[in-house]
Amino acid sequence: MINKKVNTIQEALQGVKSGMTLMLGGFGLCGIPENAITELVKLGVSDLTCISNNAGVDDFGLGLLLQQKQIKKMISSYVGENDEFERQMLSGELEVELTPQGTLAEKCRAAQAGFPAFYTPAGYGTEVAEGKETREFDGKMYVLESAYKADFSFVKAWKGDEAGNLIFKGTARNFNPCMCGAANITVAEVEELVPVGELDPNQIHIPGIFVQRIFQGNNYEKRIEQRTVRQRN
Amino acid sequence: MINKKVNTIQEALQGVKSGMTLMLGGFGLCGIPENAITELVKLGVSDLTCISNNAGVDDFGLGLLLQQKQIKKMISSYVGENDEFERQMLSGELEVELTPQGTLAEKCRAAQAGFPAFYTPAGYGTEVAEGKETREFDGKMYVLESAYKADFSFVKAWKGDEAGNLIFKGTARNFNPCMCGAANITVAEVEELVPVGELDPNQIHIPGIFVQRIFQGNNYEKRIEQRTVRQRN
Amino acid sequence: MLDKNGIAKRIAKEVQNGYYVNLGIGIPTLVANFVRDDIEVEFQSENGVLGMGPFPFEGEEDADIINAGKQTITTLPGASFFDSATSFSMIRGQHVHLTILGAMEVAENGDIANWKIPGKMVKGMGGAMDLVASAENIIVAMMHTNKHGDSKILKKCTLPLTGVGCVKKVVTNLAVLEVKNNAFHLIERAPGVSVEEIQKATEGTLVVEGNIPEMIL
Amino acid sequence: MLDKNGIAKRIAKEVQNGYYVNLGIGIPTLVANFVRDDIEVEFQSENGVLGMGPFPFEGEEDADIINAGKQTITTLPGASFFDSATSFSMIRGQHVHLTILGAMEVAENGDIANWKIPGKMVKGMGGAMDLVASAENIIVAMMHTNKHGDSKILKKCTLPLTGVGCVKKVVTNLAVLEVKNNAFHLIERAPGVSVEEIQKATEGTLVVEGNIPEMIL
Repeated sequence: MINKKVNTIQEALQGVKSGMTLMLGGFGLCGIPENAITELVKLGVSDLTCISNNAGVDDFGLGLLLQQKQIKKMISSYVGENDEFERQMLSGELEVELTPQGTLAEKCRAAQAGFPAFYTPAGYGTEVAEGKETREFDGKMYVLESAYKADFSFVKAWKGDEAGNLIFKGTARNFNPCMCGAANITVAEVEELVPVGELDPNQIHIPGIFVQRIFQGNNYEKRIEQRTVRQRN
Repeated sequence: MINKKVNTIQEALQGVKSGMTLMLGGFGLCGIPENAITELVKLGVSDLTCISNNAGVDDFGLGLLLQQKQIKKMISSYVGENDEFERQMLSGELEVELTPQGTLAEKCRAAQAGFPAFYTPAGYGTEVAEGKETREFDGKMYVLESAYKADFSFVKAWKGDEAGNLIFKGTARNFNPCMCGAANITVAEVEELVPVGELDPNQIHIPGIFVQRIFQGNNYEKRIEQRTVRQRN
Repeated sequence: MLDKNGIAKRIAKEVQNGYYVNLGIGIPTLVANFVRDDIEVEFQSENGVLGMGPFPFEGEEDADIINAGKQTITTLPGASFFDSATSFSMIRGQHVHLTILGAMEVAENGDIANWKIPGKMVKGMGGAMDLVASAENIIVAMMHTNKHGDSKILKKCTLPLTGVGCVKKVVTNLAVLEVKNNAFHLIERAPGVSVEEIQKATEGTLVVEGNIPEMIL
Repeated sequence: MLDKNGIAKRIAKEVQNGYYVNLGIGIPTLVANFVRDDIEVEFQSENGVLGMGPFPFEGEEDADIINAGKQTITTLPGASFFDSATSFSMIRGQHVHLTILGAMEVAENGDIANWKIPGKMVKGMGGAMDLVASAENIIVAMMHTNKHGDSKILKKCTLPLTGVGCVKKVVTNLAVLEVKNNAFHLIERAPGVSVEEIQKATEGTLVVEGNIPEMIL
């Protein structure tokens, strides 16, 4: 077993520098690497390019990095759940690259899987395809999209072991598995770090080979963005 | 819940006709759809194109279809574990298309995922790449490979439910998940068909949306090709 | 004339037995409330869940179980969770049978615009571009006109496109329209709405053939 | 001169702490027996397992747990199973650090041929083409000459290729060779083998610089 465990958040983020490209898992505020984001704020690294489906809210998630103006460029499919994002974007301080959600997921998966590029129908005929190669296969048009290149991936899992094996819970899975192994260094934080051998080898969502560092996360807030309930009769 | 359960093997294979292209899961004899193969022999359909990593042994797996001369063409990465295969291939009765294993898996996955084609480094500069488009990305050469098109996929899982959700065991997983949803109709046979709700939604390897028919398999032989053991001291 | 629930109710009739359905945010989400309960249907949400159920009872919300609108949800027996790449494999691979989504504009050639208004804050396309580019069967739920009374059923979209030539059917507060041969074909009228009213509210080419029935909801 | 176990033993010294390693069929499989046990290494098999252990004890074989050679195996704590597409994501994405495989021929430009002999029954390339096209670090385990004494370390491969310009290191019964700048660079001699003997058995360009040490096994 190759041990990926690190004992401190400082060790987990060692090597993160200003100007780097980071991938961050999560959909909305669900399944985001809360501990890594907190530490990125503490580190004060800036000019970051962040690849993440969303950009958090004003006071949580990636919004915390936006508040500190640590992000130079956001690559997302849906943003603007927060005012500071909107202000920075409209003022030109923040560069934003909007990518269709399925394309975003597959650009991560392509990086993980060693594919340089892929053809997808998403965005054909729209401004997303501008300047990109398009091509017809079997009478349908596709756009050529490239794999992402990132320095670090920060993902959050439910359970993990010291070998770096990960299991996710519910829809907190989302982009996290696709981002594992898609950057030079993948850092996984987990709600529960279990001893090696405890996870069923049949039930591992992400084998440890895609993860370089793993640590036991703390104080998860898991904020709910849209609390919706139904009435009991 | 959309119920995918069929009660008989005849119902499961309804619509299979001579001349069709079939995908069959398994690696060697591990994880092969034993029940479907038995029924294909009974049906006597011929001129089949079979996409499967291997071609079975003389008296088991796809070897049973070869014996009956039901296969016109094999698409595999590794074959020839059986004499009848060799005889048919050398005599020209059987057409064989050899594809690198990772390319084979991804051609299935591309069909499942709606990608028409992909670039892979495998086979560049070899006869596998002859007649195919090649292209450089970041200084490395890649070959363009197309998604497979198949009429039926036959896969074997460990557990499944009536919604078509599948869980695989050990290395019997192999090509089975990649072939689900990669054909017009995916037929899954399972060692154990459990009531809906019994499988943990977090632990499903293949969601039922990729499966059209599921049935309780019977009489699994699970033959071992290379029994290797070590001595107890 | 239909309200939002009416539109949702009419669209629910398009949902057939055995369908996997992706519902967009807004009116489409309401469709789930009106689907006949004697047919088998599963709802997919692109953030990674199949087999969505109703919203949870108060106190039973789980932050780890949400839909693409970031709302807390529940799942039904037979549900599954999966990652974003797999989710879009379902969509791109046309395993999802029906996509229902909103739009700002649709055009008679099937183009749709629903993600960007130049000059305004752009929130992004989310999964909409993947959905419209992939689905065989797309139904658009929308108001026939904007609040100024201008038609949103157009000859040509004026806003940046989400997808080209993909819309097959439009259900508005006034009518059900089929999009084919570069025209909107009027299929049904909303209760109490005349063909003339629909004609007036439609900027794109409207084909009216024979007697147009009123919807049965 | 080394036997098969000797070659495997020498290659085992190339396996470093933290390596994920894919072992081909034949001599490469033997490498696992000689890897130092004070380093952390995991073995991947392309049929879908990471963290392979030794063969099972008799009676404990499980038909559902095999390696790419179709042999029954066991797994170690921390192991995982996955599908074939994911397995080749590990390989193609260069997450596997070292690939050790056999060859019929290697050439001084790094080409390798190991899957097909024209006129003979062709069994297929299995995962070999993916492995050699993807791995950063490929070590070939082979005999220096064939049974007729002809060199298999060539200027140019004569057999159909498995991959081009990919081999970095070759360990034979006679020598350790590094492949660079269109030549085989002699790094080590097998015990009791002279530079002259290696030279004689090598058809490709052999670069001999300085004193060539004998291997320490």
